[in-house]
Amino acid sequence: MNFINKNENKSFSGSQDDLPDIKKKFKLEDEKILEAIIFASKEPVNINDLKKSCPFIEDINASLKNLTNFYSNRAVNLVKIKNTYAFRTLPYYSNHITQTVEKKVKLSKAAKETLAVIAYHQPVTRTEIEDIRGVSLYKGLMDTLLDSKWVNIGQRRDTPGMPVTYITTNDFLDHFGLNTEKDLPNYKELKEAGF
Amino acid sequence: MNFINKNENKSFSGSQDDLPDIKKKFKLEDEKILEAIIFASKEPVNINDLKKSCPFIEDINASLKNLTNFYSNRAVNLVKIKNTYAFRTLPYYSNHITQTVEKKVKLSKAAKETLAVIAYHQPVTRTEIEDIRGVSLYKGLMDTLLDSKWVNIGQRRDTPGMPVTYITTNDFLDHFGLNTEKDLPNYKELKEAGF
Amino acid sequence: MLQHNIKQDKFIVDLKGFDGPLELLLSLAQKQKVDLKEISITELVDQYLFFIKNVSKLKLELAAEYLMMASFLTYLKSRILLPKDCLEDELSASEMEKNLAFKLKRLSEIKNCTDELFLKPKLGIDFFKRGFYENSDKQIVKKLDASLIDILRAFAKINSKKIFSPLRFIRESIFKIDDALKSILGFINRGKKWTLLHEIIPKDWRGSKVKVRSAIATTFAASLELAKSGDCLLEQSSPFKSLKIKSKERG
Repeated sequence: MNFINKNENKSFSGSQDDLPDIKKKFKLEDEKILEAIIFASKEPVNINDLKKSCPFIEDINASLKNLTNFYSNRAVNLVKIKNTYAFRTLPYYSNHITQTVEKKVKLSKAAKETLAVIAYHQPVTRTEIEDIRGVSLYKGLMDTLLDSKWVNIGQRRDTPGMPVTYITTNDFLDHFGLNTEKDLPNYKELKEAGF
Repeated sequence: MNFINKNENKSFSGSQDDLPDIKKKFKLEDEKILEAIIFASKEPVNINDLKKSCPFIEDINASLKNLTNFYSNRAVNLVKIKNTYAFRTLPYYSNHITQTVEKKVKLSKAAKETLAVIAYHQPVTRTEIEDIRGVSLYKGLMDTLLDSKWVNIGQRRDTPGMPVTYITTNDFLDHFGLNTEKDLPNYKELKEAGF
Repeated sequence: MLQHNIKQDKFIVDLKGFDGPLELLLSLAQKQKVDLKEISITELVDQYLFFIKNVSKLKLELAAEYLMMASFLTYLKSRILLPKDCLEDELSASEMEKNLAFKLKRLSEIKNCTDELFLKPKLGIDFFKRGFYENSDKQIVKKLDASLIDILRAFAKINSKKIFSPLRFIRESIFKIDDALKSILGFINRGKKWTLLHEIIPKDWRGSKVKVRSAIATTFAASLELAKSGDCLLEQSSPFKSLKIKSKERG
């Protein structure tokens, strides 16, 4: 999604004579513009898109941080998914929300495990997945995972045969409420154990 | 949409001995539950539905009023439409930005195939595409792909007639989450993946 | 998963419960010790082989993967039991043992992580995005929508189409019956000597095997047609000998 700044509102670029109070007020305005954009957007908004559409915001990271803090003790939080931002409800309140859940393809045990191998070991080749799971991947498994939009194709591995690698997507992180792959359960422990 | 109160949380119904502080805290929880429900709802939520799904909230109108106040100076407001509630972004903020809303148009089978041929065989001429697909390209197909910004015109082929070649763009790579065209799996790899 | 009946000292198993031999091995190891670091490999090998032996009694069509693992384990056990100085090649038994233990631990970790991952709150189930989006005052831009898998499928389809292309005759190397008739008649008009049939094939049809084959077949068919109508005579001294042709003796 793209945002075009219609009228680069001059009032946002304060002169040196501005009082701190007004500055502060303007900062709040920055935040609120970001709030409006992210709230209205259907997909998580990329920080680069935010920068492009709001060139008048001096420190976008600071503004986003303020916004995150503002919502931090609410039922709706501003969450960061890799380099994108979106509002999400807290799991704590899920008991009160019943939505007609979109029917997702139920993943098989093998598919779930393969997804986990990709998540923890990415970028990972087919052979490596098979080595870790100790079994050859059945036909169509990778097809299913790619179809789920949770897995994508990464860079080819720079080894003989240049094998294709697999990685997880932002959709995957968003689905499991993770900010980055590092937030995967036991991620650190696994890496430290050399797996 | 229906709301069903899954676990009627007893802790929300404070006893008479509660201190005012705790009361206030509970009120905030009430508010936040409403906040989550209204945020996640696909349509403005009827106040009767809110009452039904949150029977533990003593004074729902007061809670809604608090919530309205909380959002009153934000870019997102809680608005009452007849007897329903919904969050709306303020037009004042959306004026700064024009959101270009993308209406997604599904690619036709022919367009998908042509795009695939260009991605895998680039730079490729029209005749070569027709040869690979075994059918002639219908009028306007290349225009559609060029409009999508996923395909661009490459260098002319140094053969008689100097035909134009087609290549994929950085937008194409961005859209499909690829680093280079070379990361696309080849036919053998696709077969292994079960395509 | 693994079910066994100790009373009968016989395993009742369903191999379908296991995603491969490594998982079976892991399941056996987990029964042995809680801490995977302390498992005894030799004991594990025995258990695996015992298991496989009993399964094969019940199921003849045992997956090749399981048998391969069995032969590897048998080899590993023999290496462990042999005195060290008997062996001189690349990988020592202890290294192989360590490697197997590592793989088991790694698989067990990923299994735990898979369970934990899928226990996490999930979007659309435990937490939610905004229910609806406003579309007032927005420029609507049409954008083509396709996912990577669409493109991959399209490509795979084109390629498989090529493999299963319909049978088509390659017309240019087929000698037409009209041309054969013309060349035979041309020959007949020139002389009356017996001539081998394949000698009257035009020169430009002798280049490739495919062309020669087609030209002989068509010339033969045409000659039969002409013999039937009485325009020429055919002679074959005995079966499988070369066929000779001559114009009909007139008068």
